[in-house]
Amino acid sequence: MDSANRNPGPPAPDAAAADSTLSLAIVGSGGSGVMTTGAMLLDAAARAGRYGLLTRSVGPQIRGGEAVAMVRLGAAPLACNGDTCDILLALDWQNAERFAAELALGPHSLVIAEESAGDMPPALQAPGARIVKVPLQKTAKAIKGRPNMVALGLAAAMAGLPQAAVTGAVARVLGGKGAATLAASEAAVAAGYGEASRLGAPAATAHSDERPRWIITGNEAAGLGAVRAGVRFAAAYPITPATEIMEWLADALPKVGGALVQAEDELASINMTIGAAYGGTPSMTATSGPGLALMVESIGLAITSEIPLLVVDVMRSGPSTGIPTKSEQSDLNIAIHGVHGDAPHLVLAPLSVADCLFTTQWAAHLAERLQAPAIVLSDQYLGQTRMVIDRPAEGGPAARRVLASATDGSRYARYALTPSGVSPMSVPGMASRQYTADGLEHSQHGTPSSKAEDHLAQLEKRRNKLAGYDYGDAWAEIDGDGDLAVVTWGSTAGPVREAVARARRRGLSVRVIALRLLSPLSPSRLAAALDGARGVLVVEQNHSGQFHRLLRAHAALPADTVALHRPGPIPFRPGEIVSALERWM
Amino acid sequence: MDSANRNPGPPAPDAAAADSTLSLAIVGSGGSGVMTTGAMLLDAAARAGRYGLLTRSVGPQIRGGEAVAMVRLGAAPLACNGDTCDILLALDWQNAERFAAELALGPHSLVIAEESAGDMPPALQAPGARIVKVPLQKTAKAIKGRPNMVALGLAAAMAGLPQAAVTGAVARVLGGKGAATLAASEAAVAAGYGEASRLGAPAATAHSDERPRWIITGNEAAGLGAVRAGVRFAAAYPITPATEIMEWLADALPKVGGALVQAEDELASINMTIGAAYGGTPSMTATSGPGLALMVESIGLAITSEIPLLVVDVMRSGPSTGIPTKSEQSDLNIAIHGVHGDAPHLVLAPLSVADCLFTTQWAAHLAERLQAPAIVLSDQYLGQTRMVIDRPAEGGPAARRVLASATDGSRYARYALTPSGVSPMSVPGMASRQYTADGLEHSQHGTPSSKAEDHLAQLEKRRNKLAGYDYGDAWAEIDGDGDLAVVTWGSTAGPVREAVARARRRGLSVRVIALRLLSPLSPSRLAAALDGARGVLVVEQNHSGQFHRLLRAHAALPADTVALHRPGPIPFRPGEIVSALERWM
Amino acid sequence: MTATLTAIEAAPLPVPVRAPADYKTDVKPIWCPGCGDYSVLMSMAMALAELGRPPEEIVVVSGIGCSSRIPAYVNTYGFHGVHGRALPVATGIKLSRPELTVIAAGGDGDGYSIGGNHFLHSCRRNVDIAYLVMDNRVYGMTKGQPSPTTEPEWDSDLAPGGTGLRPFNPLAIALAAGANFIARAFSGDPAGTARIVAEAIRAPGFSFVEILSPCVTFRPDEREWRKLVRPAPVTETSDPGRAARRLMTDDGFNLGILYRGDRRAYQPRSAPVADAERALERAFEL
Amino acid sequence: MTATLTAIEAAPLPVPVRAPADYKTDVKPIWCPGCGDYSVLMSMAMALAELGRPPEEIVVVSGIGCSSRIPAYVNTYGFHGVHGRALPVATGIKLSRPELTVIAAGGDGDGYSIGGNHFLHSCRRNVDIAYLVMDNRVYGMTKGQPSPTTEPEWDSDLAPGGTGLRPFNPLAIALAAGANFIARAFSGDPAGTARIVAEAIRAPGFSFVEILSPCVTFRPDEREWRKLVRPAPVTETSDPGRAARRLMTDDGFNLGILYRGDRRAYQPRSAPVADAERALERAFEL
Ligand SMILES: Cc1ncc(C[n+]2csc(CCOP(=O)(O)OP(=O)(O)O)c2C)c(N)n1
Ligand SMILES: Cc1ncc(C[n+]2csc(CCOP(=O)(O)OP(=O)(O)O)c2C)c(N)n1
Ligand code: SF4
Ligand code: SF4
Ligand SMILES: [Mg+2]
Ligand SMILES: [Mg+2]
Repeated sequence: MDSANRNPGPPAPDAAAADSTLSLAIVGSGGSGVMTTGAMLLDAAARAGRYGLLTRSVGPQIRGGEAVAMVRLGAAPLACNGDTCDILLALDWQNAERFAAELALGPHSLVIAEESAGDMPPALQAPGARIVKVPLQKTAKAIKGRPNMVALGLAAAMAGLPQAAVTGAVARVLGGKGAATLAASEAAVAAGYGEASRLGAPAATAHSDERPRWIITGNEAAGLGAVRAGVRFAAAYPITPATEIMEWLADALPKVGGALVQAEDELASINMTIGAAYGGTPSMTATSGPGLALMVESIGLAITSEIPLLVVDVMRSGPSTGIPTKSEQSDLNIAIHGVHGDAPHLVLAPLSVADCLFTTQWAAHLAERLQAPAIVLSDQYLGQTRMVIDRPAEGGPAARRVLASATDGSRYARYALTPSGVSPMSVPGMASRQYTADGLEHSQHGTPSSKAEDHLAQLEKRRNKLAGYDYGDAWAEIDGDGDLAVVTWGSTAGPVREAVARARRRGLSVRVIALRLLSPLSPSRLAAALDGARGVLVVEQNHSGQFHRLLRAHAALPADTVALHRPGPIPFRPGEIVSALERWM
Repeated sequence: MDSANRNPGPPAPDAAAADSTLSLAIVGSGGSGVMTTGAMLLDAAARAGRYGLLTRSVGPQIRGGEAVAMVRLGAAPLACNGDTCDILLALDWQNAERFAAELALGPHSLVIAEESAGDMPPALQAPGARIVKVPLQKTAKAIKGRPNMVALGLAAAMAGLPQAAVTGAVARVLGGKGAATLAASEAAVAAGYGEASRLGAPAATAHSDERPRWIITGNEAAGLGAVRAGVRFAAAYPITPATEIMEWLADALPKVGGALVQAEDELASINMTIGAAYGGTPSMTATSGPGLALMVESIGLAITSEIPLLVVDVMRSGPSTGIPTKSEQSDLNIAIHGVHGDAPHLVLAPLSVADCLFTTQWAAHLAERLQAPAIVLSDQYLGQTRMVIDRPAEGGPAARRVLASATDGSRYARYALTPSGVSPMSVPGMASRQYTADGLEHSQHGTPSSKAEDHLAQLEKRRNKLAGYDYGDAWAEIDGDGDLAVVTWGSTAGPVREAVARARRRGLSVRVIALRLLSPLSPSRLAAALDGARGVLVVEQNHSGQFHRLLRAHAALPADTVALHRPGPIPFRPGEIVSALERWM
Repeated sequence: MTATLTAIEAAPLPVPVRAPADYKTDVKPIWCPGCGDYSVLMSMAMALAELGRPPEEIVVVSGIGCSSRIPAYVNTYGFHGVHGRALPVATGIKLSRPELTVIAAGGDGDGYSIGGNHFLHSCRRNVDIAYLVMDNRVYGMTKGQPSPTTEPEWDSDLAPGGTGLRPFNPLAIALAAGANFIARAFSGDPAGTARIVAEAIRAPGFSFVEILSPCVTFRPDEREWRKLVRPAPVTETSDPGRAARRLMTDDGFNLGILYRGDRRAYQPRSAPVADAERALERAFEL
Repeated sequence: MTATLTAIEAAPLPVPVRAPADYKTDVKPIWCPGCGDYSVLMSMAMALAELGRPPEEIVVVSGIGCSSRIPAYVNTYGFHGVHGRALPVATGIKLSRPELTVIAAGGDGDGYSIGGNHFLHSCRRNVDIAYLVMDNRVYGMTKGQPSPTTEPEWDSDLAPGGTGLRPFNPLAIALAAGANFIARAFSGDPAGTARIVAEAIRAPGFSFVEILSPCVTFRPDEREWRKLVRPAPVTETSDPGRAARRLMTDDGFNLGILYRGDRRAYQPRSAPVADAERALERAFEL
């Protein structure tokens, strides 16, 4: 197996630890500083040797509307949000009912609310949840601090974080704002710890775990993966929730000798990417559903003219403009089948925030290796969730192209029929290797051809180079060998892993098959992975069960196969998947 | 069953007659008049009470290159080209070897070549074929006529057509050119008959069959179907092989009070179509693969905002620019799955040249009835083949929208959740029924919503209105009830029908299930149609077996299922399908 | 053209006098407090009230962006399409329903970047549509990336240190492409904007109004625009050569109607023929 | 930017003198006998021979159309993309490989209709590319539909009786959009065209050459062009205001270099930093 195609094997979450997590949400209206508070809390947790994640949700307003920061903390790496909210901290209640479904308060929840904020909106109330009121405003005013910093202290204390970790986090974020600001903030945090002690906060525990950690979003990780692979050109057209990838690259690429250019639209961004890739530079673009739809014609051009190319699609709820700020796994169909004609190409999906790095890097590698476009299906959840992860291993797959060798006097056959289907490629500058890249069907030399035998030969070549390649064990992450299998892909792998850990503790023998490589699908590898499974649960976040249909089309599934799929905007929770597994308990 | 959804039931070809057809090809270089000759021959045959079809093939040159007109004639309606060429008539041999694969000469073929044209190109030669030379040029020169008109007479005579039928055809085409031209042509035709008698032409037979006939191409039939349904607006961007639909409509629409506008690109043409449809006018566009790829984003908009819409995709060999002048059924994937998000819509395919009329008309009806875009997958073969057909029945399904009733004072809910999923629609001009059509997810009133319950409700509505509708028996043409089933779609139904007729004569018990409605697929109807079939042959003209995968994804196929699929550019021949059926003989 | 709709084209009623409020819905805009688009909305309502057509005979079409949210806030028929395609949708509506008043509206990103081709060809085609662009020289909705009209040195995450590109001159391009009415307005002057918008709707053919409309969130510097704008020092012209010269050297802050041409609006010929369907079908007979 | 390619950027060799034939392949064009594009091909080869760069350091990029077939006939690197997208492909090549000579070429349908937005934005972006449009005022490849430059009364199957639309003025639009070099040539004058093409390639930034190139098959009337063209009666200008006025009133048959600006070509800043990857990764540490 080519080492590039070795599974990086991110740690499955510690099953025991998954139960000892804390889900904490902070809600408030525009300007109340909810997001900063959440980010600092996560930072503090990482400093205290914890793992955690931060997701955010806002109202429809462009700026200044209500917001909620949801933080989940634990002793082991986390894969997803929890089933319910343990602690809800409300700076105010303005429009907070909008978040009812996302917050999912339960009977065990503790609600801590600013005393002057009035009553909790009925839509949020959960039977059994305990509500306490705290004077965040008054406390803050007394010490000339900000209420959200008091809330930060309160939250950190409730999470059992040592105050020093919070001080470190605050210093990192506010360090540039001067000593006075810093001091006021620290005083507010301390006041928050004071409030918490009155509520009976647990004792602080700093974990001894000293493994180096990163805090990163999936969008940043995708950008980094591309740069690690060697991507040096990007063309961008802004779109939520993919913009951050391009913004990260706009800063990063010039530093590594590359460049990013903003295009007039997605038709231009994909074709600029194709141009740069044709020129020999590993290249990419990033977009979301509507942009991908505009790119499919030109992706077909890259397929036919065999130009390597990376497209990251950060999926959001569709169809059409849909819900731009919310996650969904509903672009699988278009990613695999959205190109006209018989158009084989690569489709991959990262299995976690951390895996956005490896999968994007591997996709860039495969694209160059196989001279084909690779679409990476990330999503809003992976892309915008901020996650504490173990520092990733260095290195990884590189984008390296099979180049045409120096001229031997014979006419250069750009689309030569080789055993692997990959034909050595020339790039401008190479003497005597000129050719015309073409989206018309062509002979081996690249000249247009409408002959049946050329069409068939080139179709077979383009299929076989992908289908015949050895993708190693990176095509999927397979965990366990139970007689039930949960088959999933992309970001849903997170809640699946946690659900399976719980189900195993309830005695179920379950394996997880989480596909990273979605096209080409290998029926034989799938069959091997499914071997001996008497029941299969297929899980994905879309309405029509796109992945389930794809599996049916390519693999034999046991009669006892259940498809669990539902659309966004709410992320999958492990509990939903555990419920679906109960039929086998 | 709504009468609109009743199968129009075009006659299956007479099995006996299919064996008594004559395939005749005329080849010549640019300017030799090959195409006119073919068209007149077909016209003459229709006048003589025959059926027939004309397909054409040309070299890569834009104008003036080599060309071949392939005419097949028979006593019953024809469904496709024959397996081999019975008579090849060569005006000259320039580059004629290019057509070797398409012509498929066999041991029984008769080649009639202009004597001054030199030797037949080796690539064309078929062992056993008889070659005779005729002095077309000399004969024509002697009477100041054109060699192709001599060839016309020769061909018509060899086909056993009465000379009067040829005279009628010539008069129709050349009528406007003056008496002298006409007389010269008739003399040349007569000379051709003279040549033929020396070659032993059969006796002329005018069939007594007086059923009124049309000569029409699939592209014309599609245009007419749209107009019959009530389509009154079209936006067009030229593309081979769909341009003729729009050219036909450019003439027709103003006459029926409508209009066609040429757009700057396909992004504009689809959005103009959407705009006109939103305004209350049944509207359409036509395109081919590359154009469809550019339209998918906006088709998603029509799906989400529930705007009825007709898109005719006349498929050509893909991917990318591919082979623009050649047929293939490889846009099924993009037509069904090419829209991002969960995006249910209608996909249909005409089953013959004649059926381009009904299927397009029905598609326009369904689009309006169900407030969703309908994509019709015609192809170059159907679109550009000129066919003699029985005059179609009058009437047929009409495009009629469920309109919002007059105001009752309540707030208008454009996307109301009705039992059928279809919500009465208002159009500009209706007082107090204003709303904003939106591609954002929305509440029942059309205001943007990111709520999980609104998203789910609208996704279900949009799926259910299509999945729950009663498509009557028009969803497929089912013929016979043998214990083997050939399942096919679109233009491949032609060769399948003929192949099955032959196989039946060889004792095989075969049914044909030719799908007209490809999305939504009804698993229960499919299951009923397949009930009792012990073996299934799935036939389609593409490389990756797109329809076969689709069937697998939605239906249970018997273990003994064989997928027969191959790409263009050569049309399927019945013999290929008979061979595939032989495993069951 | 809309056979199904004849029922609703009833006898004309006496025109009631309408107020701006009659043209607004009660949907709460998602815009930031202080966004220039609030004033544009007000100006639109004022202009529509001045013209006095029933709201149901008006359609407002947009693409995607903060500004493109406007149809939901106007009590006419509305169409909120996909990014960049407002103009072809508006064109389809107007060509098939010529009796309606059709207005397209949106942002500088929507209209000049992704929608640039339709802008060009709508100017050329000259269908009777008014096109209002709320230009804030930024992509507001996606949180602050440069648009074609952004100044070259404006710093942002997507173009650190600025794009270095010369801003797009929408008025000069509209003129070169054939727009029949070209004006510039400023959201900070709602009455003036309303006057220009009303005039744009009245003018036959394709009328283009560039409305400077600050994005207070991502371009707080645009609050200064109120000091920079001025009525154009020259009078309206209908001479394309003169207008071209002016617009090529214009600094972007001259307000008013800057060009008014005399091209006839485009409407495709429709020439209904009695029994046309039969005649069309007869052509297929032998 | 192309780490993999350093090997081929070897030491410079003495430049051999090259002839036009060195820039042509022996692929037989699919064009109709008499098509104007044959002469354009010849002019391109002449211009490239005059400039004398090795063919492998040149890329010719096109879209789809008769004219867009040209890359296959030129012995440089070639890219025959999809309809309308030649310019972004050329932009991607040039920005990532600034040392190459990049030429985009195609037809009026490809460049002004479906490709109109890229035309606009390429003029504005001003990347160092020469763009040659073989304008025959028709869609040749798809057999005779009107293009944006087609005369309003030209009759065709898709627009019976003519479109009724004012033709697109590509030069005026290029100027308004910011092209740095604007010229018109005529395929019937291959030497003059070669001179202009060479000059366009030499000129920094985005150089636009409109080449009148008759379609003898679908526009046989265009054979008359040879009587209508003339050298522009005025001299080259670098004043955009003056150029705008001229181009707005130009009849479409003035040949020569009509505008030459002084904008610097756009090339994105690339500022390699030592050990940059490590520094980027460090930002994710606590
Ligand atoms: C095809 C597509 N590409 C990108 C986007 C993302 N997007 C939404 S709005 C917008 C730009 C909005 O800018 P502008 O039109 O100036 O409006 P503003 O928000 O400034 O009013 C973009 C790029 C999209 N929705 N669809
Ligand atoms: C997306 C797409 N739409 C339409 C076409 C069909 N098409 C091919 S060439 C062409 C127009 C060519 O006109 P022009 O660019 O003027 O080139 P010419 O043939 O006149 O040289 C069109 C519309 C296509 N190939 N792709
Ligand atoms: S982001 Fe800017 S344009 Fe958008 S609503 Fe806020 S102020 Fe207005
Ligand atoms: S159709 Fe016209 S443009 Fe095309 S090759 Fe022939 S003459 Fe040239
Ligand atoms: Mg803007
Ligand atoms: Mg042209």
